[in-house]
Amino acid sequence: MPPEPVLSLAFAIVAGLVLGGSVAAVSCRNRVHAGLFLAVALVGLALVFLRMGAEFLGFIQILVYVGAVAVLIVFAILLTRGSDSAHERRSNAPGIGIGLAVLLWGVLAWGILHRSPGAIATPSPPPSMAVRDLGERLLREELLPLQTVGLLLTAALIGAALIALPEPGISPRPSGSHGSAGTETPPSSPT
Amino acid sequence: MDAPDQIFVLLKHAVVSWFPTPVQPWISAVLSIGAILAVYPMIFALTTVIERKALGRIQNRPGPNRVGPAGFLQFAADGIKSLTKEDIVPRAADSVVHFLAPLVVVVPPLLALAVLPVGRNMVALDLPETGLLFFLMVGTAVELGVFMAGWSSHNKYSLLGAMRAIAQLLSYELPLLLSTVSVVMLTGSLSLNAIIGHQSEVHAGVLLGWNVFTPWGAAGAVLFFIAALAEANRSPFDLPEAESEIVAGYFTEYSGFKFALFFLGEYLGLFAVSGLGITLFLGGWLPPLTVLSWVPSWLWFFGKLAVLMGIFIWLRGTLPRLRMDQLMRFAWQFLLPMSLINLLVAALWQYSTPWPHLLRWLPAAILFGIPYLLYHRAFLRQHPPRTYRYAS
Amino acid sequence: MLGGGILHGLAVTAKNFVGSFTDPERLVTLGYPEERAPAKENARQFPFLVFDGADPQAGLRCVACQICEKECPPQCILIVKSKTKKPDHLGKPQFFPATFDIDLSVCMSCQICVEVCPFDAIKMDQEFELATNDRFEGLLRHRDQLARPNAHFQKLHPTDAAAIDARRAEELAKAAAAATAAAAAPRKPAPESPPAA
Amino acid sequence: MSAATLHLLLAAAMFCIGLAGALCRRNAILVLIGIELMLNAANLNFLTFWKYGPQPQPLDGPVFVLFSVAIAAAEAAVGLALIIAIHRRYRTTQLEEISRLRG
Amino acid sequence: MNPAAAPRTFEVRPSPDAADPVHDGSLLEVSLGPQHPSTHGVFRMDVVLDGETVVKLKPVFGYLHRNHEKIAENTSYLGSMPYTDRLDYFCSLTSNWAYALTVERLAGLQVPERAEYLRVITAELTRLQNHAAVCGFLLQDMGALGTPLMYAFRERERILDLFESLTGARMMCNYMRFGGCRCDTPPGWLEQARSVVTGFGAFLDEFEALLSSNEILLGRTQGIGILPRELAINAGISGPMARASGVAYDIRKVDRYGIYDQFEFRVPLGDHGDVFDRYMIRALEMRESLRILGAALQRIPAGPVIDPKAKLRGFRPKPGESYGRIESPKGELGFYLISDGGPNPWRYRIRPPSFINLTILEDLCLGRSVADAVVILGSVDIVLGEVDR
Repeated sequence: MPPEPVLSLAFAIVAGLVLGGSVAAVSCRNRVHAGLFLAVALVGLALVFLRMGAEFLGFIQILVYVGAVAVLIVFAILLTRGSDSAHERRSNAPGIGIGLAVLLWGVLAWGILHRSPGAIATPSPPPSMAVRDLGERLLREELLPLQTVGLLLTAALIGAALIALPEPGISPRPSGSHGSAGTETPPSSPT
Repeated sequence: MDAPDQIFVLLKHAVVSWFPTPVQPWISAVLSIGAILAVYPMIFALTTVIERKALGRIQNRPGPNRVGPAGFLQFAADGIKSLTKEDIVPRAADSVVHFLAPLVVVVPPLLALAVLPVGRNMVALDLPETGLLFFLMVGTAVELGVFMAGWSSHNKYSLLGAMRAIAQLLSYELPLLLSTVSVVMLTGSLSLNAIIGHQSEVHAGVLLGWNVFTPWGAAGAVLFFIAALAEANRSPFDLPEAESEIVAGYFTEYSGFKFALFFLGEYLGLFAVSGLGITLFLGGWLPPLTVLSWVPSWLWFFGKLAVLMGIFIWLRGTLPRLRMDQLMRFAWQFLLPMSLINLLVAALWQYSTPWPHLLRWLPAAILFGIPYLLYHRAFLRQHPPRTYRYAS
Repeated sequence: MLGGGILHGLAVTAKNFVGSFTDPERLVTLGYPEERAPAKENARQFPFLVFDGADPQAGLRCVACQICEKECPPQCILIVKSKTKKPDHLGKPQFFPATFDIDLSVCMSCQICVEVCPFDAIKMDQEFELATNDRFEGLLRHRDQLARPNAHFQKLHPTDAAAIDARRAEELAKAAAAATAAAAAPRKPAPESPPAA
Repeated sequence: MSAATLHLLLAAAMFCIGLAGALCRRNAILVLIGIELMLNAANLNFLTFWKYGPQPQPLDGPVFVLFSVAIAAAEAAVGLALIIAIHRRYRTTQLEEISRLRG
Repeated sequence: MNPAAAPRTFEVRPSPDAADPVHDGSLLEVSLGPQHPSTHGVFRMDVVLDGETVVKLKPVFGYLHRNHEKIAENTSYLGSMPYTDRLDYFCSLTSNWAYALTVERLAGLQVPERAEYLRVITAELTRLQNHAAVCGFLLQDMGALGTPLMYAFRERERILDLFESLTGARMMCNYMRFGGCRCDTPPGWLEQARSVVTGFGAFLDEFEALLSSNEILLGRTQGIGILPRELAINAGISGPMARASGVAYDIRKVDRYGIYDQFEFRVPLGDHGDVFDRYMIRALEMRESLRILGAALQRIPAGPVIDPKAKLRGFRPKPGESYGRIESPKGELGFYLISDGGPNPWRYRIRPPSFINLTILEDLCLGRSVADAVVILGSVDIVLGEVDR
């Protein structure tokens, strides 16, 4: 791969996608639009990953975040629709939150701009990420964390199903308590 | 011998070599994309006609037979009709989302089709590391489009349809993914070409090693295609668009060309997921027997696709629809455990390589047979055979 | 076994799929405008008026008795009796309809007008392709449009028509016999011919 | 400015947008959206350091991201389940209206 | 700008009653119909849904109200006959029969034996085609894409062909007359009918092979829309619906009108009263109808088809009242007539089985999903012509 220019057009586009999507996601008054913009931001982030050569992670990012998390979020918005007016009321003091965030970004940016050249001086050969290596790594060195994550996901699956189950009433909802073999579940399973 | 097999590859090379070197990758990409954009919608058009004719024959009627020879130009009439129809956007609809939804539904299946190898050396986008993952990732994006369509229409039927669709797609994604995992486990690669290559070893002199000829492959294929039917909203899992209940589901409020796009997207999704099933379990473009290898590889792929479509049409003409809770129960209580068992069977198959062949099938038979019997008993308990008495 | 019912169903549809190519008993559909089901003699669509001979005016059997107008359940018939009389097939002077309108958009093809007509003057046609762009005039049939020759009736309902024709011929013969008898006894006034029943 | 700096700035911006959303919004689901953005910013940071940083271990970043994605999925599932359960009881998803813990 | 041309805006009005769950958005109120693919005509169900579960259901009908009863009181006795065709337009011959039976009781007319046989034959053929079509529609509502319906219609076409050659019309037969039938069979009709009846048995076998053991169908219909026996009796449910709930009530057996006492047939009864039982009861009744038809086509005597005393015109029954009822394919179809000696009935009243069977729709659907509601409605077997009159 030829060395890429620092600020390419492609990067500008995907960064714009990420930032625009994020800003819209947190500022949209319409909650469903906010959820959809979150999906846009996450797709943008996946594109950033792809540009960095992390193909596998980029696809996982879309698979999990767009395919599952964003869909779940809009689904939850649908299920909880109409409880309040279609548009959410504004916070009393949005300024505080925004100010805090801007301040934080200023600090972070200052830190990055002043510290990073020293820290990241060595332009090493771009690392490659073979999926096979990743798998080897996960199943040999990181086996315990992997199992833990599997357990966590299983627990989350069952827990989510139990929490979301209605109190004994008329409407039977599908329970998801049958996928109980966590170790075989790949960590990317969208639940 | 290779000429008919490689005709499209050679043709593409010939065309590309006309151009100067710097633009050659671009020309190659354009040609591949153009081929996908031309071939699959064409198959879609033919499929709609054949499906309607076949359904007609199943129902003892001739089906469309007016436009063109034996009605085969019906798709053109339908296309013109949908293009010239008024595009109605409900006033209460969220017009931007309403406009984008059909695009979000159509584009992902097209992307997914790009990574499918349709013949020897014939794949538009070869991802040696992550081909399968790309496919699955692209498939999930459809959910968002469906949601957008259902929500933006501001129609209760659309909303119900979208909620059904999302619940269904999310639940069936899991068995779909898990049944592909067994193939990945045994192939050791996410590359679709490698998966096909892995199936090309010859058994008993004539039979090729399609995954479907192994216990885990057969079960995986069945599970995969059941989940695929659900992912593609095909009967008997067509609840999101159940016309007898919620009119047309999430695309109730679409008309004209946008409606046609939904239709197209649905069929492209069906092709894509069937193509994946062919690649994973049915040997991709490989022939079943070595003596048949003179038939061009791409013919095998599209032939298999046609056979699968025929089966899907047949199922559609026969089966009533499930109910929502049954659909979910089927996914979580049958498909998911079975696909987990299938993973186990695949692992056993892998580690029992030195055993004699029949003995290798034994654990699979036991592991699938016992749950099957249990399900059978549970079903009989729920639905015991009924007898009817007569008034005296 | 679980799944067996579905396989049974698949077998049935497969049988029907093949059967629709091989077994004409299964593929019952007709390609309508080109192919038509054979007309059934009893079939009825909308009424028409029968006339004898060549002239629809002179031969019209209707005597404007207005029974059908009265009996018609949806009241779709309008008859205006003529001021003058014209001879019927027996030569007897009868009124005739100056106006005889049937609004086919109201008519419900019940055939009661045919049943109650004592003169066999109104019968059911089998034409059904009456679609028109004109909602009001288009389906309002006037006397001259309604008049059809007896041959038409004979073609549509041969059994019925043969019986009626025979009866009418008999009446005619009886009337002719009465006329010759009357001619033989010129002094006496001509006897009334029996009413056509 | 290097590519690493750019990516880090992007991640920082994303994080701060998420933070602002989580702080300002009053709807539970929208707060969750903000949190998701913050998590993703962290993922981007991991990958940036993996790609452009010194590499003691070749796959540290991706492994971290993988685990983080898995945990984020679990978090989203549980969080949304909680929100739906709360909504079922209180008929609202506005955070300040959910003021009691006992139903 | 012209104010009329200004775009109308739709705004969400504040709810009139904040406590009403429909307005606070947790429940969804859907109006299924009157233009909905599976409400079997212009019928509407106002459904309140929690998710997909029906928590309230209000049947709304009257879209096809034609003022039939009042029109009949202003029309001659004969003139109402074609209108009875349009009550239950799937089964015009049984409606004819019920009306003719009532008028015959009013006027004391005798029906010749051949006419009685013809009535039994046409009524049982009607039952066959109605039950076949209903089973087909039920499965259509379940999403079987019309395949069973098309098979049912294939057979129904053959029966309708018989009707056409006998009565002149396929659906609006207008065949019965007071004191008999309008006309005798055309030559060859009885043989044709025999062959149709023979073929129908094969169709039934095929139909049951296609569906009766289908796991999806069992799952969709068993235990759904259970109508308890007591409710069926209390609500006045009749026909296959009542029999599926175990109520042994078949007017052919109870009243023995016509010549049904000369035929041997059984009345199938269900024990569960769910959708599957209603479907199976209809399937079994078709088999019993085939038995009746076989016997009737064998034994039909020669003779006149109408009472010679019956007058077509100037029909004025003596003052009095009468109630006639028959077992129509949908249930107990009754006509109540009061004559004041005039040419028109003074009072004319119908007891429509579809309408009365429909009254318990909400009881059957509550707590089930929309999909079930549609299937339950299909299993009730309504024809809106009869419901709305």
